[in-house]
Amino acid sequence: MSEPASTHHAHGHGAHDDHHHEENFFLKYFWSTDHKVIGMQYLLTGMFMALFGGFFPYVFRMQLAFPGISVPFYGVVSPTEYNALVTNHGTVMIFWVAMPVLIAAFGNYLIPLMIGADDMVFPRLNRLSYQVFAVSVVVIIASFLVPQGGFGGAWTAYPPLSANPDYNLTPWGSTLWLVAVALEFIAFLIGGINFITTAMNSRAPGMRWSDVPMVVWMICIASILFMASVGPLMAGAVMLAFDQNLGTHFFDPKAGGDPILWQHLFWFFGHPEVYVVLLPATGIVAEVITTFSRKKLFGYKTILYTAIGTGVLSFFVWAHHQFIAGIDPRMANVFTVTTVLISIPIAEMMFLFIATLYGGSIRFKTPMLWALSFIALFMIGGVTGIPLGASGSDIYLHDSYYVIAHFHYTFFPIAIIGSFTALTYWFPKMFGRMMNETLGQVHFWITAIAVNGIFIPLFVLGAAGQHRRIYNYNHFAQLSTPDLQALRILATVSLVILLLAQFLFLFNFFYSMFFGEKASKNPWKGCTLEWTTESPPGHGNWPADQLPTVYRGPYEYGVEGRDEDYWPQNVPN
Amino acid sequence: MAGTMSEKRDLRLIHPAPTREQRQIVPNEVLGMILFIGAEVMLFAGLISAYAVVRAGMPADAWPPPGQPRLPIAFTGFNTLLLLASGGAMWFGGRKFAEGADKAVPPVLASLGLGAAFVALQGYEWANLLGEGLSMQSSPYGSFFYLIVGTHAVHAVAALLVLSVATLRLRAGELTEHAFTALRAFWYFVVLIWPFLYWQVYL
Amino acid sequence: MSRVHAVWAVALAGLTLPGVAEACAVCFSATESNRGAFIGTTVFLTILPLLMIGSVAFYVYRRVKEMEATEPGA
Amino acid sequence: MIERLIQPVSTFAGDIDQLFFGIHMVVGFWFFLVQGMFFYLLFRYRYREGVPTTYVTGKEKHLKKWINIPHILIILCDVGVIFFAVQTWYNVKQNLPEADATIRIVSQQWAWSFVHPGEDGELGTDDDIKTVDELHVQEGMTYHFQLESRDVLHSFSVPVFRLKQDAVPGRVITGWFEPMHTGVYDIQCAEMCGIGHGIMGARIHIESAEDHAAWIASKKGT
Repeated sequence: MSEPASTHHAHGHGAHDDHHHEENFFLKYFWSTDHKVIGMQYLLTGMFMALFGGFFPYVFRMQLAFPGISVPFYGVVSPTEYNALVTNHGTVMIFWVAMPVLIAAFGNYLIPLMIGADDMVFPRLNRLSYQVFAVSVVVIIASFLVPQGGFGGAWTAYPPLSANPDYNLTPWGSTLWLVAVALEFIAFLIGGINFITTAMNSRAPGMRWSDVPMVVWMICIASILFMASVGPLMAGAVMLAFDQNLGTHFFDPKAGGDPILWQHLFWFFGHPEVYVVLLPATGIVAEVITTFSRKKLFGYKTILYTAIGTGVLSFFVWAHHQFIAGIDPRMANVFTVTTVLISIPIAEMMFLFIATLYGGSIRFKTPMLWALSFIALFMIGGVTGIPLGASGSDIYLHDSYYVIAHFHYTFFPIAIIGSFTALTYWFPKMFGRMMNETLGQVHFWITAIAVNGIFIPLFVLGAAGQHRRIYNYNHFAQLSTPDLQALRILATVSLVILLLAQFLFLFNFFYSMFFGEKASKNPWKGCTLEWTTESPPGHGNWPADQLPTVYRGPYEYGVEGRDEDYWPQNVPN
Repeated sequence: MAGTMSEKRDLRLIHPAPTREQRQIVPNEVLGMILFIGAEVMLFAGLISAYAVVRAGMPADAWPPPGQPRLPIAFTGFNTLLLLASGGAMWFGGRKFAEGADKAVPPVLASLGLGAAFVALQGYEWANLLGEGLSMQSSPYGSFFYLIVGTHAVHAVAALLVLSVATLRLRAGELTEHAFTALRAFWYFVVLIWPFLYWQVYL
Repeated sequence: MSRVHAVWAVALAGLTLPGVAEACAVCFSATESNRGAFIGTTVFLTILPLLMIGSVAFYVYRRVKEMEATEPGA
Repeated sequence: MIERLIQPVSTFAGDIDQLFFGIHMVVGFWFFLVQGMFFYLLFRYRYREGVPTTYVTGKEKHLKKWINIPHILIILCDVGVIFFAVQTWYNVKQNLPEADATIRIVSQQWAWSFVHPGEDGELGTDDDIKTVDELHVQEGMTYHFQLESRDVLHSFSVPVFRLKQDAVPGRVITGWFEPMHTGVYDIQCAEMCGIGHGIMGARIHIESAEDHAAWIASKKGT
């Protein structure tokens, strides 16, 4: 991608006119450079991968609740398969669901619309980004179909296990896994460059830094974090691939390599990655909360500073994943300090979101319910991070189910609730129709209650000393008690309920896409620019002569002395 | 539309006469390239960190490993000068661009020639070292040498290919100023990261 | 981040420094130079992206100021 | 809280349990306070016909203090958490009390082998006792362990001790523990180590002085 030499300029509409003739189906949906189509491609691919990655936990949780049974729709789970399932559940959910949906799909769809541009600044690079991503999807799925099956060395892929086929017994699966992850990174690297450049250079006339909607800021900060942290992991991935296939010994201690080195490079990326997906989700929540409480965001700039502070601190915390990994124990003290401190900007951000509700007029529509549940549930994930970041208690909790419960209480709100918030909120804009409110609320309540049924038992199991990635706890006398087994069954039953509830959503999604009630331009009465164009927006987003001009900030709700309780950004007075 | 009650607050919320024209703060191509180079710098930082860690983990007498060939410091030093000269020529081409796109073509061609010579000489050095028994598999020393220098070579070759195409467009007058700046920036990156790698790997 | 944060960060770093300065009792095996390299590269990898982001942000900030100064309307 | 789920059996287990409890009290207080505020605001400012919203920017001093005061209090809580966490960490991982005996723990795919000092109490002599998946220690003695791995990463985890340490091939990692009560407990591998990771368990037998001596004697000459 060393040639970003697209001569496309944000408002160079003349160049676009020849595109308006009828395009055939293939060109329109598979070869399009329109940011809306690419965003939709990312969205649908991400949803497909969510089904793929969501099926895995069903299989392995059934195995944990009822060890050795033949799981319906799957069969008996062997230890090899179990390892491959947990490994790829993590990988797929983070890299092929959270990243494409939160950053790529909504980043692509929303950034140009929210800043009043007709497209991304590098539309062809944007298309390339999706194409690389699509290849990575094929590769990760293919990694299950090769001899010896998918990679089962945990999503962190610690060598020497991941580096040597003699140890992991999946020579093909581990290489394909690595290739897929690397391709995916390239796709998001290209996408991130596009997002930042677009947000900086294509803003509508009059749009100042402080008029940019929060979600655009958050996606850009996340992209910067991603680009700044991904390099060392790419270096590590190349070294790991060479170890696997070329007979080098970068991570093999027998020949002078260093296995801790991979952890070093991996977590340097791995921890900022958490904030890479967190920030867009908080941005989405900020948009929805303001709209449905009819309130200006409480402390726009402070929220921005907390996001930047989180981003900066995220480079200082990563070694807390290695407290007991055999690193210098003195380093743990420094990283405990930074890890516990990162709670401050995040807590402050949550306070500000809650403060936004003060004095509002809150409408409990589906998107708002999702956004509020994000805050309520993410806080559980946030506070349970403290005992893990504190080195002393991490000695016990490390690699236990407490960790699993903790990060699912952060990642479930981020990846799943964040995506549902965005989908339900922008659905009218994307498809020009409203979703069914009743179905949406039923789906919300089942999901929001079931998720606690899954992960609260896991906190208890973790505190009782149950470790991760073990396919059958009956091998451990202290863990095979009936009480603990009951908790495992509770978690599994909740999971099955949660997964079944998603079919409600899928039905609602596809039914409403074609048969829903027609949506107006601005069904939620929002202030930001995407609501000023047609639903769904046409090619070029706005008619060429009606590109918006911005007169004020994005959240002017309830300004005194106006007839309407909202004041769109593009209305002069 | 605005009420009379709080005219003051309303006025404060309206920006004073937004500028109609829209301007790029940093040209698109240049900004995109800066971001890309930032990610690339981190890639090399990761490689160098890995190298430093493994090297420090070795006993002092095992690095470079006994029985393995030594890297040709002087030869590569000369090569480094070639690459720096190439960077200088590219910079000169950038200055000439202001006088006209076709004026920039000769210095850019010179830069490409010097760059190609650098890659060729490095390839010759690799062939020699392989012949003497230093390979990726022979020791971590060899692995890191080929990994780091090879990663740089991939960047250099890719940059040379893209720049060759760009030179054709430059001669035809099709290359925009900003695209040219972005491409030159990438070449500067390839040139300037090399002395650092030379210092780390060879010295 | 506010000045309060910076003060706290320095104070806390001070609290933990004695622990850092002390010899490592439980890590007998890996060599001291290897541990030094881990700490060194940790600092390097952490500071480098922040420096790069900081300098690009500063460059952009200066460009914005420059453009505002030459803006015809302003 | 942990001690109700799983018995504390090492001298530092109680410290870690207390730290865990203390942190949960602090974060639990904030968690319920903030959730309470959250649900109160949701109820208080729900949509009601004809009630307009308040225009607030977040710069108002009397409102900002609701953010700033908790903010400072949280920093204070964090300092407390860090202090106790680092103290516990120091005792368990950085500090190394004088040992009464040293054992060697060797992990490999997918078994643990333990080398106990024999009657002479010294490791590396002829009367060393080697066992697989079975570790015998005496209560009230301070043990050093030397943790090694033959192939991939493993992690030596004894939940009742609240102790966990990764084993890294090519390194010998030293740590310590002092068992407090007799009994037989689980040892788990806590780091993904391949297909057999799920069955890589062992048992630790904590014995009284007499029982331990008897066990050593029974192993003599084997």
